[in-house]
Amino acid sequence: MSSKPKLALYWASSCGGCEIAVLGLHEKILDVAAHFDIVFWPCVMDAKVADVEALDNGEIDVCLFNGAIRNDDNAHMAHLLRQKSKVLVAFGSCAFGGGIPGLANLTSRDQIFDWVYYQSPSTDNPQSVWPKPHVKVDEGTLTLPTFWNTVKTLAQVVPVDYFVPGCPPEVSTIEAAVNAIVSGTLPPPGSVIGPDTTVCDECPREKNMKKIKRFYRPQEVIPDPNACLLDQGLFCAGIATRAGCGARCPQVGMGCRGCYGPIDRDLDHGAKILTAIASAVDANTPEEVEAILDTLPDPAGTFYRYHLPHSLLRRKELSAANGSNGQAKPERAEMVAASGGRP
Amino acid sequence: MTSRSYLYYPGCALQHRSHAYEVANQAVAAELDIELVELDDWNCCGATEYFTINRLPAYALVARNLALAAGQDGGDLLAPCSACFLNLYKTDRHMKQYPALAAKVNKALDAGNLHYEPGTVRVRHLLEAIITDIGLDELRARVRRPLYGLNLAAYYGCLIARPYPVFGSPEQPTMMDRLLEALGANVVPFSLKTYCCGGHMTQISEESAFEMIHRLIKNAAESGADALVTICPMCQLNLDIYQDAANKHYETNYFVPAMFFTQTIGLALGLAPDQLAFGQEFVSFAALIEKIQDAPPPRTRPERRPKQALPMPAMPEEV
Amino acid sequence: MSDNRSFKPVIVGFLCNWCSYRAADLAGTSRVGYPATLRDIRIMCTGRLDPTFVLRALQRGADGVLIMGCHPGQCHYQEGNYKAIRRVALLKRMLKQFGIDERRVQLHWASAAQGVLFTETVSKMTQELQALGPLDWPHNWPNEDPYVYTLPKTKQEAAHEQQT
Amino acid sequence: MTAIRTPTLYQQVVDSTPDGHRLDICLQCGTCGGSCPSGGDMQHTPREIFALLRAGYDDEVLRSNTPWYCVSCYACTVRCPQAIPITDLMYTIKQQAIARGYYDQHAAAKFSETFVGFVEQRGRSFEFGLATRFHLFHHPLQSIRLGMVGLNMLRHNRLALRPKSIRQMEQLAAILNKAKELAAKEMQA
Amino acid sequence: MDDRRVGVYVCHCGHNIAGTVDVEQVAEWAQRLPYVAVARHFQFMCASTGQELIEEDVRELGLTHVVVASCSPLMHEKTFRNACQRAGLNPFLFAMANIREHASWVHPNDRDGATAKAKALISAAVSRVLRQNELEPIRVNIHPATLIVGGGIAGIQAALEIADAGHHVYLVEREPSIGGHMAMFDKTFPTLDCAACILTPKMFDVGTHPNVTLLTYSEVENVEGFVGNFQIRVRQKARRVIEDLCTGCGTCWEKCPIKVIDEVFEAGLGYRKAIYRPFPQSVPKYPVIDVENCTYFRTGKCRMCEKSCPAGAIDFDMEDRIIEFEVGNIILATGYKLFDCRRIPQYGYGRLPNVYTSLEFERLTNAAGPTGGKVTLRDGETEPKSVAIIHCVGSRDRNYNRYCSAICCMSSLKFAHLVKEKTGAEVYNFYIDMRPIAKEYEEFYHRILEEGTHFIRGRVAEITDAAHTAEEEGKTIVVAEDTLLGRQRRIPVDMVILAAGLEPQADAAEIGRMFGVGCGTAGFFTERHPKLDPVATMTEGVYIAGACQGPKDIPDTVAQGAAAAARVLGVISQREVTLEPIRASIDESRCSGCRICNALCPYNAIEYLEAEGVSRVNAAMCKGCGTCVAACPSHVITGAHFTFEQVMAEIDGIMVDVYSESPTAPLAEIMA
Repeated sequence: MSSKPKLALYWASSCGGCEIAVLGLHEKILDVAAHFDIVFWPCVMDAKVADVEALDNGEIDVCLFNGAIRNDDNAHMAHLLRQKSKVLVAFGSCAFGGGIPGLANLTSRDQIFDWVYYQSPSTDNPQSVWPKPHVKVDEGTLTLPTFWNTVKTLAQVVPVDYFVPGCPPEVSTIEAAVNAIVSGTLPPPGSVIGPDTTVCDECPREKNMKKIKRFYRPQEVIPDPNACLLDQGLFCAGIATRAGCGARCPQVGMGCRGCYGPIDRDLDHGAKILTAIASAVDANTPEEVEAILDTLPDPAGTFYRYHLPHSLLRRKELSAANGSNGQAKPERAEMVAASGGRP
Repeated sequence: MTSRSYLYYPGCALQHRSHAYEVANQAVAAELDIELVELDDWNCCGATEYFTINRLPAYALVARNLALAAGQDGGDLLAPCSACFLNLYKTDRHMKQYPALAAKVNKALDAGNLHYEPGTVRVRHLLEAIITDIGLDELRARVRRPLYGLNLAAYYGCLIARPYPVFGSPEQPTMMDRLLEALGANVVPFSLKTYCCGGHMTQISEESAFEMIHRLIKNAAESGADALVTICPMCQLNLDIYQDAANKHYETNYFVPAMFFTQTIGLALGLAPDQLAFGQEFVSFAALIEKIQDAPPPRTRPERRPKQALPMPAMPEEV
Repeated sequence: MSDNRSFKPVIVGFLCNWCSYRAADLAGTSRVGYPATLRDIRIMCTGRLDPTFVLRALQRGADGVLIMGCHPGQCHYQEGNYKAIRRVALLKRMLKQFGIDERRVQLHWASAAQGVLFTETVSKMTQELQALGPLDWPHNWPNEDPYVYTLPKTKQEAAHEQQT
Repeated sequence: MTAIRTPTLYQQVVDSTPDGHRLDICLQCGTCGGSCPSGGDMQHTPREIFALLRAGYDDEVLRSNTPWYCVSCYACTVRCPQAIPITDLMYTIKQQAIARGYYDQHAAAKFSETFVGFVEQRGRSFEFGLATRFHLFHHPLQSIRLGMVGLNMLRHNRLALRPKSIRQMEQLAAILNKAKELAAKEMQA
Repeated sequence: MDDRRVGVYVCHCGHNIAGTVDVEQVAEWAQRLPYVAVARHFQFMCASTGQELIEEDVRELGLTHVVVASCSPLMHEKTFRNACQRAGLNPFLFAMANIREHASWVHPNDRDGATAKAKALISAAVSRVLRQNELEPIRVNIHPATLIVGGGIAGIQAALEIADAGHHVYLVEREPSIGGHMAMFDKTFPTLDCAACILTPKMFDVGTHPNVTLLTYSEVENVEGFVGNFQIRVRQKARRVIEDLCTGCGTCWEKCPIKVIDEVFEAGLGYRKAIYRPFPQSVPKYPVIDVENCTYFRTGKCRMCEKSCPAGAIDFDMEDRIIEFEVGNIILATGYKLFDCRRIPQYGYGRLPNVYTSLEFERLTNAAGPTGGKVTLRDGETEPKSVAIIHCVGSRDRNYNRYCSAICCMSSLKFAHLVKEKTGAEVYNFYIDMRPIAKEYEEFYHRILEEGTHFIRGRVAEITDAAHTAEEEGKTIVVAEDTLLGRQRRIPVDMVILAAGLEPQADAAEIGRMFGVGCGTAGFFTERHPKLDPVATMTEGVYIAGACQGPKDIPDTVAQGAAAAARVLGVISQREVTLEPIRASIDESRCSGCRICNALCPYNAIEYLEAEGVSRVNAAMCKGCGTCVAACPSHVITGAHFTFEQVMAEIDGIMVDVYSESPTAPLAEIMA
């Protein structure tokens, strides 16, 4: 048997870009291949879950896990790979913070199903099909993984050793992570791989005093190529977002989307973006403030674009109790049960 | 100038008692390319009387008009009578200020299948609309017969100046002063501009009423006014119809006609006296028309203050 | 909306040191009572209010958060309360998207002399929260995982099983 | 031992006037009394009425001619240094006087009532009817002199002998009836 | 190994707390909180026995942190911090839970609620204190010079006190001469000293004092720095008269052909020339050229002053001078502005000629004034036979100013006396309430009563020229309700004096911003504490004195001037100043230079270091409000004593019973 350390990569609820990003290492991927024994990488090579299940506990040295936890299958793989891996890495924004799939936490499963299976203009569903975890057919029972009401991050399901941020992680970030693993110079467990400064630190744009009189959407203005985008009223999450990407988006005139997530002491990425952005609003009366804020639609979606499940509140209020008469909320068990069929 | 159109609430007084006001309003409006569209099936505003008897029905009475106006596509609703103006304005404002009241008023309106959302209708006085929307410059340009030589006292009365300061100062407004100046008249300083005309006191205590009426005509006459210009049918009524009685009561002999401001405008715009319903007044306007001169009176040098006189404080121009 | 008087909401308060904390003190020294629903935290200025604090309080189960400072124009640090106006305005917009009724996070002013206004504010907010009912945010994420994971057998276990 | 206290007149007046509670902060400075154009003829100045009201001299307040001499010119209201809605309070006191039967003593109340009667019947006021009915009933002597004024008005085409009515009289009546019903309920509560 | 040990002390405050809060139960409960080594309840924690209890426990049980649950920290935080310090514990390792003002006193009928709240507040304090750090007070050196803004009596008094004590003073005055409002007055109540007689010696002293740099016709343009070290920039407007040459002889203004209404010193009632000295006793004695009205500056011709000046002191080309200096302390004594009586049209000021303001009357009756002290009507010659004096003009009125202007009762009494004395006229004082509240004031009131002045209790409704009766013809009629009679009264008089209220200077808010001083609702500068710290402000090193802090008369103004000076002298004598260490600081190594914080600081304490691309907080300028801390998106600004971790821990602590069934679980989690 090979004495090389064993590496696994897995793709849960995500777009798969992270896996492509690993390939972005180009020729260095050969070093990876040379250094590791890749035991499991469903996207690239054939492997069965049963093979993983058959491994000893902790037999995989490093597992790079990307994607959020959206359903039972994601959760199952998270647990399985946790059990089999010495080091479990939440790889990319989805595993780290919930990512774009995490924005679904601003709705509920039923709303999503309703839109996808009934309401969306491109849907043609004459039989009113609605996904169910178990369907009896003549041949037996078909099962589907249960779709959760709430998207979770990897760390909310299993203990995670390291976090590699990015959507996807930059090649340099992946290199840094791989090098650390290879050289055995990993930071203390629980760390995020990356510098503990924000994107502004890497951004070459000239920053000034921030006094925002209105916000602009990217399509509304041609930004000054040298000045800070936020100074120009263009939303940029770079102020509160971990560096490491080389300020790629701001460099090409697009405000940072926040994919590298919060820095170390930050418990809530969106709240930090919010407080900084609100501070820069140049108005002192509620009316003026509201008028300026009107030009910044969808604050929750904007501030938590990649890290909603990782935030303090994690999701939208689930029951109708809030704002109504304080009736008891449905028990969690009921909600799980309700996932089976259309209400 | 483009023509304008307003919803118009004449009020009961203009139907008979102060019909001259109505005639003049319509004549001047036509001359100024303004259309005054009478609010269909309006009812009385209750004057100052209904609020005395029962507050809620009084609001409901007024609110019916507002609801009708809202239904008849009214953004602005013009009232030429100060009492009507105030009742309409106050009801709208109170309904907005006190949602509980609005709810009750709407409950009442509901019985007549009506509803009024406070703030929908903008209640305005005819004078304010003419000055703001037409503007003094435009008006000046349209004057065909400047009122040179005529000394006028601008009399605002109370309800237009108070309690809502839509006319600037509640004590010393100048809006109409500047209007009359624009018509070529000389506006005399008149201390009792916003003093009460006595309202319904003629019906309740003649003594009190005559005292108030007498103060006004005395002060106007002593200020050198040839006529008082009013914007409220009640003021005109008291000053005109009861002038004789007040004179008798105080054994005086004042003769100060009280014109409606639209009659004054009409005169300057070159309309004929009968187009402005002259002749309905008790204290005749006839002498006034005679007094109008063809050229502005020569400017008199302000009296030289004695050398030892102390300077007066500068008064800021009121906007 | 039904009032639920028996429900005692928990309000986390952030009071500025110079005005509203003193107003709360004044309410005390002048013995003006109010419901024991507010648990207050003193900060030097409402400008210190990090929105994360509000989220933390909600996350920890608060039914509402009350932020109080000096009246606009009277901030002891000149303009800290203006910053609070901006941040709370944006925070409320965001919380709305989270489905949180805007009455649950309120920003008010009270000068050091307005002890009564302070108590009225707390009482009014308490009533509003009673009408709204509990928020109980922690219920939104049960700690246990909905998926019940059973450990698969390892190779050794499988081998062992086979042997026996 | 608790006795159910009926609200004092002060409380009722203040409660049923928009912003009426400002009366609590009256300084008794007399600006209202000084500003009143008919103040000289009042039995009590407005300031005194408020002081009496506060002190519980309800009978004296309701008996006074003061509110009935209010011409509602709002001079007091805009000048009041405490921004008390004095004119509106006067309206409320008048209503209370009527409601409590201090009614016939004031011609002004009758005048208002006559006026309102016409409005309620026809939706518009009607001067000729008002003047004749009011004066014949209440001021038979004065009406002779005023009759001259009336004749003069007729001559100047300023008096109509026949009243006008609005078209949708039933609608107005329904609204007013409902409002009265609500107002009565308010009074009870 | 974590050896943090917290001591919790629950105070009974006699019955004040224990009567409502179950203190025994609370202490017992607190004992079970993590890290709590001891929890006690005690009768009076602030008593010396209570304090000794803490000290003993710190020494014997090795406490590392202390929590006292008692009254408001504004009451006794310092007491317990000192107790900690005596026991050898850094005072900032102490926290307080306010269970009296915020619990027992406000929930007297809810024992359970008050007790639960006390627990929550104590848990919050324990949770927070565990995160607190040792802090050292900040010490700064004091520059011995002082800036005084405003050369009225308050500024003059303060300047002399400090200068006499041997320290340098910069006295900045906007007008060409110092003296302020007091220089305009005739007599001063209640002693009726001549204002000029008591003021001019002081003005002279200030003008010649070796320790005073007098900067008249000057305004402060910029202030930077912090207590002990302020950098000041002053713009001295060009007098266009060379001070070194001018002898103040007066030939220039005698020859000047342009007469201008003097709106400042003569209150609009007299005239001055285009080159002028405000009044004969002006300090300094030099005139200034009023460029707006000077013929030379308007047309390029005239030069009469230049031609006539025997000293050749006129310099038309003189330019504004910028003067920069450093001071350690600042006193604002910017005074007041008179209420503009034209805002009350029913009082007729500006419309009716014989209605005067109080300041106009001061000039009218002043021997150096436009009539040489003769009290006349506006025609300048007729002596009034009857005068009405109206109190509370623009004061005690929600339409204008709600506050009482404090001086009007007394100055109105003074006017009554002066009118009587000079003209023998009938005097009517219209008042709402008489407030002669200081020493000898009531006696003065009695004196005026004895002189036969009529007092009418009633606020004046209107002042009019519309006569009703023959008696009123040609008079100015004052209409009021005589509230003691319940009658409307119309008093026809020849002259009316409006005792106008005092208002903040028009630019008070702007000045306040420049010096870091807030303004209250009325617009006057806000003191640090209305009772216990009346001349200090929220900005260390900046003091206020006189009417800029609120309406006050001359005795109070002088007292405040001296008080402010004493405070400044106290600071100077300490040579260095200790500041509360509640300050923000930036970890520059992690600052990303986003500059979000830069525009937020009201004290400009944050500077951006261009080269390093990071921001830095100047600790001495920082007041510790925490606005930047809350804004910093990369968590690199720490607000000492109110750090992110401390406040978050406080929140977790305060929610201890809500978040978990077990009270210790979440604490253990956050404190790990």
